[in-house]
Amino acid sequence: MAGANHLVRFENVGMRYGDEPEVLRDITFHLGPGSYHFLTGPSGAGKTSLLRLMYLAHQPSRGSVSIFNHDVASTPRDELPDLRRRIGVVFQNFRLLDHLSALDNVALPLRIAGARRDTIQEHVAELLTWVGLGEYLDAQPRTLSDGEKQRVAIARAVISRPRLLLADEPTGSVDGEQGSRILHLFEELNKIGTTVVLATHDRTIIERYKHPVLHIEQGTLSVRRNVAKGGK
Amino acid sequence: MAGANHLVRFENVGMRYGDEPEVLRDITFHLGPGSYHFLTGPSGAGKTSLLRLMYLAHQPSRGSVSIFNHDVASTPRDELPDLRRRIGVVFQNFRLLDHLSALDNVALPLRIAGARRDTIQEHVAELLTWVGLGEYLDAQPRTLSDGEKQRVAIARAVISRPRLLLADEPTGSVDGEQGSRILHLFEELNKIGTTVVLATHDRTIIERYKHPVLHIEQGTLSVRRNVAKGGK
Amino acid sequence: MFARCVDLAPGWDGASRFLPWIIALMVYLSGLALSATMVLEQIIDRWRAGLQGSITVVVDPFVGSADAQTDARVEAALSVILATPGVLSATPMAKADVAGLVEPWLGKDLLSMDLPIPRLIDVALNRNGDADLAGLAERLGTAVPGSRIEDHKVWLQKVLRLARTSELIAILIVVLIALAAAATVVFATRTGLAVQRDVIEVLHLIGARDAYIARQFQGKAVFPALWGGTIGLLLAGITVAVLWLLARDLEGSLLPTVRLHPPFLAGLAALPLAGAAIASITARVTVMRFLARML
Amino acid sequence: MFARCVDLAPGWDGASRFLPWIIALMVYLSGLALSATMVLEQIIDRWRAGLQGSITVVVDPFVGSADAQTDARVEAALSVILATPGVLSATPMAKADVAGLVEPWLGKDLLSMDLPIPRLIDVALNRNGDADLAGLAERLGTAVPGSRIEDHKVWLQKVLRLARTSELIAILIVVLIALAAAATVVFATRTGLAVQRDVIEVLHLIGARDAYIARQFQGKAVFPALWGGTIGLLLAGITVAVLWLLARDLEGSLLPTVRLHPPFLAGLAALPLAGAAIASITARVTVMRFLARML
Ligand SMILES: Nc1ncnc2c1ncn2[C@@H]1O[C@H](COP(=O)(O)OP(=O)(O)OP(=O)(O)O)[C@@H](O)[C@H]1O
Ligand SMILES: Nc1ncnc2c1ncn2[C@@H]1O[C@H](COP(=O)(O)OP(=O)(O)OP(=O)(O)O)[C@@H](O)[C@H]1O
Ligand SMILES: [Mg+2]
Ligand SMILES: [Mg+2]
Repeated sequence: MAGANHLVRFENVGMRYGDEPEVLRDITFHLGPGSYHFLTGPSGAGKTSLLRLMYLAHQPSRGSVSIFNHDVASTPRDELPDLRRRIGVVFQNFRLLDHLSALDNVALPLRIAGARRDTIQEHVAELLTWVGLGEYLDAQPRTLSDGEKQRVAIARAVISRPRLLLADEPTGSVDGEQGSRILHLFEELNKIGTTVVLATHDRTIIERYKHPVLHIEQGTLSVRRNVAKGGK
Repeated sequence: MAGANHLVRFENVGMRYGDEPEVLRDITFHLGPGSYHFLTGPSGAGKTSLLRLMYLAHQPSRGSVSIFNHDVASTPRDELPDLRRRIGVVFQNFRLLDHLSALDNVALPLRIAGARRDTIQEHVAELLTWVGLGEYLDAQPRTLSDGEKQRVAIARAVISRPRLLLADEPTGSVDGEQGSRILHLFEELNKIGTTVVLATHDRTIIERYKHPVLHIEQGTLSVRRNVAKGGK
Repeated sequence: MFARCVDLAPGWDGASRFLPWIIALMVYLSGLALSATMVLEQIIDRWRAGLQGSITVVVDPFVGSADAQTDARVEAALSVILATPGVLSATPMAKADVAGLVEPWLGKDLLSMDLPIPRLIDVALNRNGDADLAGLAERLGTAVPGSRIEDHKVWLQKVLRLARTSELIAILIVVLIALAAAATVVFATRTGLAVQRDVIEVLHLIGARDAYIARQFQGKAVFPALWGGTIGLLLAGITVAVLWLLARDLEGSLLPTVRLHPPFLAGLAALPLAGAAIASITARVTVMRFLARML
Repeated sequence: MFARCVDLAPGWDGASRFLPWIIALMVYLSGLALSATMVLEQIIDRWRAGLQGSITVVVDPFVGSADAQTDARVEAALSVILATPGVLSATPMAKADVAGLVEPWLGKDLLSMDLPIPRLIDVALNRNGDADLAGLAERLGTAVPGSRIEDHKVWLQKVLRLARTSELIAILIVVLIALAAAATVVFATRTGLAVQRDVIEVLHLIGARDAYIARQFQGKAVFPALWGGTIGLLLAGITVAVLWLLARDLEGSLLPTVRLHPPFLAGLAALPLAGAAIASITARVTVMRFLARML
C-alpha cells in the first residue's frame, strides 16, 4: 500500500501447507532495492517457507505479497515467468537436474530466457571455474560431492544476474574457504545492485557481515539491525 | 596386520568411482574402540568417500579395510549385514525413506534386527522427542524442513546403540542450539563406548571439542592432534 | 563439450524406458487384429459371391402320382419359397428344360417314356446372400415332403454367417485393443512423467513458461512412441506374413488371394502415428495439469 | 499411531501404480485368445464328427452302356479311392441295394425294366476326418468321368480345414500374447523397482539381508499383479460372454453348445496366478541382482 519501489513487500502474510496450521503468521516487511538481509531462526521455523513465498513457489493463505511492485495475487499467470526470471534461487537441497551436466544445469536460466548459445557457453564455463568446478563442467550431479553440488546450484542462481537473489543455507555443505568466496561473490553482486536474502544457521557469517537480520520464530518475523556483537 | 582390537583399520587403501582416477590414495590409519575423531578436508576432498568405505558401501580399489577386526574383502557376503548393524550412519543427504513416517524411519534398524515391537515403539518415540520432533512422529519426510530431516536421520543412526557411529556433516542443517544438543548426544554415546567419526566443515565444532582430526586433502589422509588453537 | 543440443526434459530412460515397448506391443496386437478383420472381410466377400444369384429347389414326384398332383406340390413349394425373406422371385422350370437337364443321366429313351421326373424351381435371392435358407429348408420339409434345396448352398450360408460373426468379434477386439492401447500409452506416459515432477517444477521456478515446458516433454514422448510403434508394426507384419503362408500351405481353395487394400494399409500405418499422437497429447495434458496446480 | 504393520518396501503407487493395469490388460487379452481357441476346438470337434464314418461315391452309368462297362468304371473309381490317404476301405454296393435306395424315386415298375442305375461306393474314412476329399474328387473327375462324391462333405471338410488353421493361428496368438504379457510384467515390475533403488540401498546399508529385502518387494509385487490379473480375467469373461450371446443370436446351428471344460477353466484361472508369479520372480531377481552389485 505504502511507498512504491520496494523489491519485496509482504503485508500481513500467512502461509500454510495443505490443511495444516499456519507455518507463518502476520508477516509484514519490505525489502528495498539493493538491500542485503540475513534470514535466521531455529530449524523448522519457516525460513524456507518464507523464501518459497518470495520465489513464487507458493501462494500465501492470506495477506498480500508483492515482488518487483507486482502484487502476486493479481498478476496474470503468464506474467509470472518474467518475474521469476529476475529472481535467482539457491535451493536448500540444491535441486539440480540429474540428467543434465553441471554446465547445462548452470546454463538453464540463460537458455530459458533465450540467450545466445555462444554467450551462454563462455559465461557458464567461466563462472563454474570461478567456484572451483572447472574440472567438473561435464560431470553429472550424482557424481559430485555435496559441496560441489551446492556450488553448481549457486552458479545457476547467479548466472543470469538476478535483481533478487534468494539463498537458502548456501554455504551449509562447503568448506570455510569456498564459503568465503561465495559470500564474497554475494557481496559483490549486492554492490552492483542485487537484492540479497540469505538464510543461514551459521552465526559466524552473520557476525562477520553486518547486514540486517530477518528473524523468524514461532511463525512470526522480526527485523533486527545487526550490530556488531563481538564478531571477528 | 599389527595389534588386534582395532575397530577400524585401513592399510594402504585406494578408492575410485568406476574408471575415474583414484579419489583416495594410500590411506592408512586405525581407530581404537571408544575413540572420537573429526574428519575434515575441503569440499570434494573425499570425506564422504572415506566414510562409504567404513560403512561398507564401497569396495576399496586396493589395500585392505577391516571393521571390527573383520577384513572386509575376505568376510563372506552373508556376514556383512551383521557388521553393518553395528554401524550407525548419518548420511550427508539424510537418505530417509520417503514412504515411511519419521517414526518408522527411525525404527528401521531395530525392525531389521528383529527387535520386539513394544520396545521399538517406546524407544523411538522417546528419542524423537529428545531431538525436538515429538510433534512430528507421524510426519512424512517430504513435509519436514531440512533441519528436521537431519534430526530424524541422526535418530535413525543412533537408535540401535551402534558400536561405530559415522556422521557426515550431521549439524549442517540445524540451528546452533539443536547442533549443540546433537554434539552433546554424540559425546555421551562416546563416553559409553561408541566410536565416533564426524565429518564436518564447521571449525567452531572442531575447536570446541578437542578430538583428534583426520584431515583429507589431495586424496591423502593425515591425522592431527587437535590442540586448542584459540577455541572459545 | 558444448556442441550437442540440450533438451531440458530427461530422456525416456530408466523408469520410462519401457514406454516404447508398451507401445510396440499395443501396435503389434492392434495390427494383428486389424489384419484378421481384413482377411475375414475378404473371405466373406468371396463366399458371399457364391451365394448371390440363385438356388434350386427340387420337388421329387411321388411314384405313380399324376402330373397334376406334382403340379400342386410345386405350387405349395412356391408359396413357401416366396414367403421367405431375401427371396426375390421363384420360377418353376418348364418340364422340357428339366428333361434336358436330366437327359445325360437317364437317356433320351427313358425320358420319352413319360417318366415322373423331378420338378425344379429356380429361386432368385437378393444380393446380400442373407436369405434364410436353413429356415426355408425346414419349412419346405414340413409343407412339401419330398422337396429339398440343393444342399451345399445351405452349408455355405451357415459358414458365411459364422464368418460374419467372427468378423464382428474381430472388429470388437480391434476396438477393445485400440482402447486398451490408448489407455496404456496414457498410463505409460504419465508414469514416465511422474518421476520427472521435480524437473518440471525446477524449470517452472526458474521462469520457463508452461507451453515451453510442455513442449520439451511432448517432444520426448513422441519419438519413443513412434519407434516403438514402428517396431510393433513390423513385428505384426512379420507375424501376419508367417501365419498367412502357413494358412495358404494348409488350405488353398477356401482362402481368397488377399489383396492389401490401400485403406487398410493406411490404417496400419496410422497405428504408430496414433500411438505417438496419444503419447504427445498425454504428455502435454499431464505437464500442463501439473503446472496448473502451481502458482 | 504405531498400530499398523509396517512394510519396508513402498507401495506400488505413483510411477508403479499402473503395474496392475498392465497385468489386467495382458490377462484380458490372453483370456480372450484362450477362449477363442477353446471355442474353435469344440467347433472343430463337432464338425469332425460329421466327417467321420463314411462318404458315398456315385458312379453314373453312361446312357446305353453295358453293365460290364459300368463295372469297369466302378473298379477304376475303387482303385483311385483306395489310393487316397485317410480312406480305410471302399465297398461297392450291390446293385440290389442301390435299387432299393433309388426305388422311392423311380418306382418299382421302372426298376424292373433293367434300367442303367447309378452305382454307389461306400467309402469308410479314418477317424481324424483328414482324408483328402478335395483331391479325391479331382482325381475321380479325371480318372472316371461321370463319378462324383456326395457334395456337402467335401465342403464340410474345406471348412473344417479352415477352422483348424484358425485354431492354429489362435494358439500361436495365445503364445505370442503370453510371451508379450510375461515381458510386460517383467518390464513393469522392473520399472516400478527402478524408482526404489534408493530404498533398497538404504535398507542394505542399515544391515538388512538380501533375502529379507527381496521378500519385502516380492510381497509388494504379488498383490497388485493378483488383483490386476483378476480384473483382467473378469473383463475377459464378460467380453466372451457378450460375444457368445451375440454369436448365438446370429447363428444357432453351426456353433455347438460350448462346454466349459475343467482344464480350460483351470488354464484361465491360472492367468492371474501366472502374472503374480512372474511379477514376484521378477521383483526377486531384480532386487537380488541390484543387491549383488553392491558390497
Ligand atoms: N558417485 C560418484 N561417481 C564419480 N565420482 C564421484 C562420485 N561421488 C563422488 N565423486 C567424486 O569424488 C570426489 C570426492 O567426493 P566426496 O563426496 O567424497 O567429497 P567430500 O569430501 O565428501 O566433499 P563435501 O565436503 O563436498 O561433501 C569428488 O571430486 C566427487 O566429484
Ligand atoms: N511440504 C510441506 N508440507 C507440510 N509441512 C511442511 C512442508 N514443508 C515444511 N513443512 C513444515 O513447515 C515448517 C517450516 O518448514 P521450513 O522448511 O520452512 O523450515 P526452515 O526454517 O527452513 O527449517 P530448516 O532450518 O530446518 O531448513 C516445519 O515445521 C515443517 O515441518
Ligand atoms: Mg529450510
Ligand atoms: Mg561429503
